[in-house]
Parts: sequence; C-alpha cells; structure tokens
Amino acid sequence: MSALLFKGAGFTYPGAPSPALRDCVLHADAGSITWLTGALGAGTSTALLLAAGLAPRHTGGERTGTVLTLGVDPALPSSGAALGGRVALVLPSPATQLSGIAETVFQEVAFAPANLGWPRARITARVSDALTALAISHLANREPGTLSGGEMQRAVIASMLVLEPDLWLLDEPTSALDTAGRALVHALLRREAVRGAAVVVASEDTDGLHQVADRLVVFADGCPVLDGPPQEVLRGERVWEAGAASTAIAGLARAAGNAAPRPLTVDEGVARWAR
Amino acid sequence: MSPDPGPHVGRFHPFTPLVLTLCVAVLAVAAPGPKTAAALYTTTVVAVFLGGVGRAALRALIPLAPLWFFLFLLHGVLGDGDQVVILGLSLSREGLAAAVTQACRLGAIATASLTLYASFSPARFVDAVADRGWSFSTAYLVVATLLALPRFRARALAIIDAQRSRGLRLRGSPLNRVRAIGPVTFPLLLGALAEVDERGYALETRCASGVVHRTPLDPPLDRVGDRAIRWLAGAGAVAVLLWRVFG
Amino acid sequence: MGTMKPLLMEGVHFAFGNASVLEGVSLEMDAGAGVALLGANGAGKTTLTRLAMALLHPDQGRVITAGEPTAGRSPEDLASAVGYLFQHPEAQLFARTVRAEVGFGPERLGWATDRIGEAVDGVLLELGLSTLADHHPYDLPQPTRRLVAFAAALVARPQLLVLDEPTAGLDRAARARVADVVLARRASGTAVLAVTHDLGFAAAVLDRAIVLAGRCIAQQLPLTELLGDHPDFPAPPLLELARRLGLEGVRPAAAVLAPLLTSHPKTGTLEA
Amino acid sequence: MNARLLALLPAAIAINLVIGGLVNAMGLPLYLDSIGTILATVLAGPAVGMLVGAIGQVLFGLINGYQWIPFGLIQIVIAVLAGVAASQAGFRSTGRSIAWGLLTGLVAGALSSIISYVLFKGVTATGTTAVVTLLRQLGLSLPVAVTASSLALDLADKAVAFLVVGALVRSLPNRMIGRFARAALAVGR
Repeated sequence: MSALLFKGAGFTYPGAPSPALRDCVLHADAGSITWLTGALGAGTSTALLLAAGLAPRHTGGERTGTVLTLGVDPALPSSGAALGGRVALVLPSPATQLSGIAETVFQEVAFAPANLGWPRARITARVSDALTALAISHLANREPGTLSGGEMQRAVIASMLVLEPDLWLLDEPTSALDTAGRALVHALLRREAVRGAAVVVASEDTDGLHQVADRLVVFADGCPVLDGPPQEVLRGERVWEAGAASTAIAGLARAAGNAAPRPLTVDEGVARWAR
Repeated sequence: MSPDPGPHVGRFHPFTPLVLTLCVAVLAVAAPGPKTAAALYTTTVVAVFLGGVGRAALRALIPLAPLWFFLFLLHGVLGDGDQVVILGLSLSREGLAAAVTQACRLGAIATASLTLYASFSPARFVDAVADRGWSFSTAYLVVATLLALPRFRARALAIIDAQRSRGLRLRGSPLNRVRAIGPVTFPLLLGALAEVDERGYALETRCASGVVHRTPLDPPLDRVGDRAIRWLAGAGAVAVLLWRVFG
Repeated sequence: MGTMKPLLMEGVHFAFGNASVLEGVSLEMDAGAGVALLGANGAGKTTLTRLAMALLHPDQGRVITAGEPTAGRSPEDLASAVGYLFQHPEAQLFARTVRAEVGFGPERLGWATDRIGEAVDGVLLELGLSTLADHHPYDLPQPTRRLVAFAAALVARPQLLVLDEPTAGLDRAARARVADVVLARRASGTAVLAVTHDLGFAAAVLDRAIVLAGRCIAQQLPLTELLGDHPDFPAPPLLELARRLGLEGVRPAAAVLAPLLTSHPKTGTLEA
Repeated sequence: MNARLLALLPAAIAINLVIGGLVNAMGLPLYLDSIGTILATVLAGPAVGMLVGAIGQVLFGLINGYQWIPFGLIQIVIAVLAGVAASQAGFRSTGRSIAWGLLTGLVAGALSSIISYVLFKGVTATGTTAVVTLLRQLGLSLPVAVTASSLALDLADKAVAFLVVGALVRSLPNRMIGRFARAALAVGR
C-alpha cells in the first residue's frame, strides 16, 4: 500500500480565484525517493501541504477527492494521533521552521521528541545521531537564530530526522546549501529510503536529482503531466513543454538545437561536443 | 536574559526568583510608610548583591531615575501642606514622605524584576514547567515572545534602513512623520502575519499543539532550600498583606 | 554621468565597537562594471555594501558613491543614485498593490506623477510583472514578492545597483529574469555590485570577483579565472563545460554558449 | 492551544513591545503598546486579544523594571472595546477607526489616570508624567493634572493605534483575509 496516495485530489486556497491543485493522481512508495518538479505555481508545494494534512486543516480553503497519508486521511482532526511524529515536513524558509523556544541547536532538534514525551535518554541519543548525520554536531550549543541559512536548514532537517519519520515531505530542502551540503542531504535521503521511509521532494533544482531520485513527476498547472524514471524524463522534450526544466547542460543542448535525448551532465556534454 | 545569570542565583530553581519577585511586589504595595519602604528596598538590593546579580540592581537605576526625579518634583517641591526647608529648598513635609515611600516601593519592585529577568533562563523555565506537568502552551507563549523580541527589533531596524534607502525621510514636519508610520509599521505587521502560517505548520508538524506531558530535557533541581524559601516568602507576604488590609 | 565613478573606496576601516570588520579596503567600480563580492559568512561583505549605501560610515578612509563622499550623508540622500536590494527584500513591502509598492521610491524622491507611472510600467515590463501590477504583493508567492522588491530597487534607474543575495529564494524563471535585467542594466551603464553564493548567476552576469577574507580584499580577479581554481568556489556546470571544450574567455551563459555548439543534430560533433 | 495561535500570539505580543520603540525612533511621542492587542482581537477575537495584552504587560514589566502590571487591566479593556468595534465593522473606514479609537482612549485614559493616581502617585512613564508636572505647575491639583494628561495622551495614542490597525486590516491581501474570517467582518468586507 503506498505511503502517499492522491486520487482525484484538488485544492483551492481561501480567497484564491482558481484551484492550486486539480484532479491530481499521485502515489509515493515506501523505500523510494519521489521527486516532484514544476514551474512556480504548478502545485508541487500545495501537494506537500495536502499530504501533510495542513491543507485544509491549517490553511483553510477547500479540498476535493481523496488523500491517504500512511493509510489515513490527514485532513481529519483525529489523524493527529495516527500520524503524530511519523510525517516530516521541511519547508523552503528555514527561519520560520524553528521552534521559537530553543536556546541551543541541541534543544531545537530535541523539540519534537520532548513534545511527544519520549524518555530523556532516548532523546539525547537520537539528537546526537541526527546532529552527526547532518554534520552539525559542532553547532550543538549555538543559538539557532545566529546560524547561517545553510546551517539553519541542516538544523531543521535534523529536527525531523530525529523522529525517524515514515514519510518525508521536503520543499526545496537544499536551497540554502552549497554543493557539499546538497550532496550530504541527498545521501541522507537515500539512507532514509533504504531504511524504509517514503521520501517526497518538491524542488526545481533538477541538476543533481537524477543521481538521487527513483522517480520524477513533473507538475504543470496544478496536476502531474509526466511521471517516469528521472534519466528518461530529464533527457526528453516534454519536461520543457510542461514549463519545468531539466539540467543546465540539457538546457544548453536544447538552446543549441540538439534533439532529445539530450546530455545531462558536464561529462556527457564534453563527450557530445568535444572535437 | 544575560548569558551568565550570576554565580549564585543560577543555582536556584527557576520558580524561586519568580516567587520572590512577586513577594517583593506585594510587600512594596503593602509598605505603609517611608521607613518600611526604604527598609524593603535596601533589603532587596542587599539580597540581590549577595545573590551575585548586583548589576541588575544598578541597571534598575536607569528606569528609576526619571521616576524618582518626578516623584521628588511633584510631591516634594510642588507638594502642598506644611513646608520644611532642606538645602535651601522649601519642600512639603508630607509630600516628601509620600515621594520617598513611593520611590522605595518602585525601587524594590524594579530591582527584583530586573534580577528575575537577568536570571531568567528560557530553557530551565520550560523544563521546570514541563517537570510539573503544567500547561506547556503558557510557558511556550512567554518564552517564544521573549526570544522573538531581538528578531523583531532587528527587523524593525532593517525596515527603517530599507525605506530610507528608497528615499523615505523620517525627520521633517510632524505631518511627514505621521505619513511615514505606514511605510515603517506595515512591513513589520504584514511580515509577522505572513509568517504565522509557516510557523504554524512547523509547530504542528513538530507536535507542539496538544502536548500532554512534555519531557524536560534538563529538569532543574528543586532543593528543600528552594521550596522553603518560596513557602516562607509567600506566607510572609500574605501575612503582611492581611495585616495591612485588616490590621 | 561622464567619468564620475559609481563607487570608489579608499583605505576604508570599519569596526563594530572594538571588533574590526574591514581594514584598509580599497576598490573602484566604473560605469557598467559587474562585481561579485565573495567570501565566507562574517567576512564583511554586507558591511561593505552598507558602507556604499551610507547605512554605515567608515572609521577611516573614504567612500565615494555616485561621485559624492558618503561622509555626513544618509541613505535617503543617495536613494536616487543607488538601488539597494536587501537580503530579505520582501521585509520592506507594505503597499496594497505592486504598482504602488514599486512607485513608492520615486514618489519619495518627488518625481512627477506621469514620470512615476512610466518608470513603474517600464520596470514591471523588464521583470515580467506587468500582469500583476494591481495584485497585492502578499497575494503573490514569496519568490514573486522578492521580484517586486527587486523592481522597487531598479525603478529610479540608479547608476549603481548594490544587491545582497539577489537570487536567493527565487524560482528558476525569476532567476533567469533577474540575470537578463542585470545584464541589460549593465549594458546601459549601471554598475552592479552583488553579494552572492549563486556562482552560476555570478559567472553568467558579472565579470570581476572581489574575495573578502581576513578583514581585507584577499583577491581581485576575473570571475572565470577564480571559479574552479579555488576550493571554496567550484565552477558552475556551464563554465566547467566551456573550459573543458576549450572555449576560454566566453561568458558561461546558455545564450552565449549555444551558438558556439552548432553541432550536427545526429552526430553532435562540434563544427565551429 | 492550537499551533496557529502558538504562532500568532508571540508575534502579536512582540508587536506590542516593539512598535513603540520603532515609532519613537521616528520622533513621534506615542506608546502604541496596544497595536498587537487590537490586531489580535480583530483577527482572532477578544479572548485572544486579552491574552496578548495581559502577557505583553507582564513581559514589559519584566524587561523594563517598570511595574506596570496593574495597567494590564487596561489592555484587557482595550481588547474588549476592540472586539465590540470589530463586531460593528468599526474598522471599515479611517473615520470609524478613529472614532472607536477615541472612545477606547477615553475609557483607557480614565482608567489609567485612576490607577496612576491611586497606585503610582501620578508618576508613571516619563512622557505622561512630564505633562502632569507641567499642569501641576500651572496650578491644577494633582488628581486633575493626572487625569487630564492621561486622557490627552491616551486619546491620541489609541486613536492612532486604531487608525493603524484599521488601515492595515483594510489593506490585507485576499489570502490573509481568507485565513482570518473575523477580520473580514471588522472591515465590513
């Protein structure tokens, strides 16, 4: 049974003239990384809020169709008990994800487990593992508000990793990270999938994704229009027609008039165009 | 919330300075005359210095100075009733007594209050509340606000910089300044409201609503001494209050 | 503007209290220049941009912005000559519509109403925001809101643009739009100084790199030379490809590189 | 308490404590320490507004050492009046906002002068007290001087506070008005 299932799911924000998501069919399986991409406004961020149940429970507005998160409809108030602490959500701006009451990064990462009433020994052990996994153990005693954007983003991811969630929902999780940071998070997501979690990433950053994602779903105008293996989708033409984009090198190949399938990486580009 | 709450006061359970501050406030309100008020103020200052947080007592003088000045002016110099000449100034005897009483009351309260603030550690307070199983939401609101203040002040300054860099002049005629209220306050208000959604999502995802019994990360020690101080001070304050009201 | 330099700094020292941030910094920018200000967090990049905008004043040395020393002047005096984009630009938005928001600056500078209207329409067109002119900025997604704040920095057609992480938080389309506008403004004589970690953007639209380290300018050289040769500054994909194809000294942007790769659709060999 | 309120309240309280400083930096002699209370009331109702006002007053006392906790009562009165104003679309126009602001200023001014005189001998925040001293030198008795100065400053302060909140809520984007149904009612939208 899929960790995430949308059947004809639609959603309209309160006061919005048109729906942000329309008649969306989507699934994400445990043990795999599903990457959603699309132009701004294509609906990938809304899909994550729907999966987390925050839309409509927190956003207000109207949902149509069926959404099942880990087998439960997340919009039901009673879903809190079944899903509490099992669904991780990471949003694009780290600063608004902080707990607001932590004086140190250690307390920040320990926020959710403490709220769930875990025994203290378990919290301490899981928190230090999470800090190590994100390579921020050296920041454990720093004040969260004084971290750089990249450090804060890692702290937010660590504060979700600590819960060992069954479903990851990440919206532009590496936007503030450098190349090394991005590679570290991608490797972490792969380990989480191997552990059995379902990982769903919404991001326009398609440059590294074909080495990370098992499946690429391209959204356009509020619903998925392409769904397939990343290598295949990124080399094709339809990803551009959907208003999304492939890698920088594929974009260059397209601008140079190359037909699909196009090179994705610098090495492939050199192989294609070198004398 | 200075980084180091002072060598001694840091050892107390977080609730102890809280209860002591409330007791000082009750005693201050109940203090009948200048002598008792002055005694209370001096005792508070001495206790604070012994507690190793002397600078809080000194820092209290900043808000107190204008208050004391106006008390002396309003009740001493401008007070009516029979006059007495001190240092060439004709002052109202009764007004002066009232001014000293009030000055010492405010002194005791301000000193105790700033000592509480200097020794306040958000994490220990949240743990102390969690340890007791009391309402996490209330502790969250108090601590989240205190920790949000520096961020809001920084954002307010950034807004002024940004608007000035677009040509907004803050000085000039009063009308000009009132017209500048919108461009300066709205971004702070709209920015705060726009963040509410995302902050709410994060708190919901991290199980912050409907917390039943939260695990204290580092529960502060509540020694017998702490409890004794709290009960004695509390009983003493209530006794004085009852005596003052019904005595 | 004749020979007047958009920005000149001579022996600038600056310290917050006793914590010295910049020591003996000198730099010069000509009309149309494009400089990327790089360096670790805390190296003084934002401090340097604030000195250029008279938000801060040097303890020693001189800062000459748009031909006038900043000593004794304040940001509102420079507002017509300099466009400053803050790191969290959307934090300054307050108006009910995009048009009113972007027109706020010129209005404060005392421009005539029709001149304001033209300038606003022009910059909204440049940034592809024309259809959103009457929308409330907070009804737009955050990346678009940042584009509105960028428009507000551009509207008065300043001769110097100081940008703090201009592409942070932008979506792909907005990032491309910002790149096009920066190149166009530079071509028309505007100097651009940008603090950025987005090396793809820097390589595509700026020329020179100034690297701040140890409280002074550690390196000052063409961006294409710096990127890839310095561990902290890896080369973005297009620059890496151009270098490995022997296309040195070419601006690593798709529009520039593509014609050079006119290759046979089937075999894909390089014929240029 | 649900997560949305846990996110909204600290912001509203911080606004109470910060905006005064912001406006003073512009040389305007106003406290505006109730904008957060009024805004929270308009968006989430008087109960929430009272909580914002009360906690804000306690924290103000904690941080500044001034013991204005008794003035917390006035924040509660402001929340009640702002709630009534909101239910009567009192923020629909600049004129109505100012009218409700003046009414609140009248009530708040009267109450604060009683508290100031009885508990604090007429000496409270510097601005107000300077006016009291001036009036006293002109020969007014202390109670009259305290009442006059409290009323004058509170009328202006609350009128501007209601004006700012009204203008802000009227200019809220559709997405936010959709999120705070009460706000739409307050501005008759």
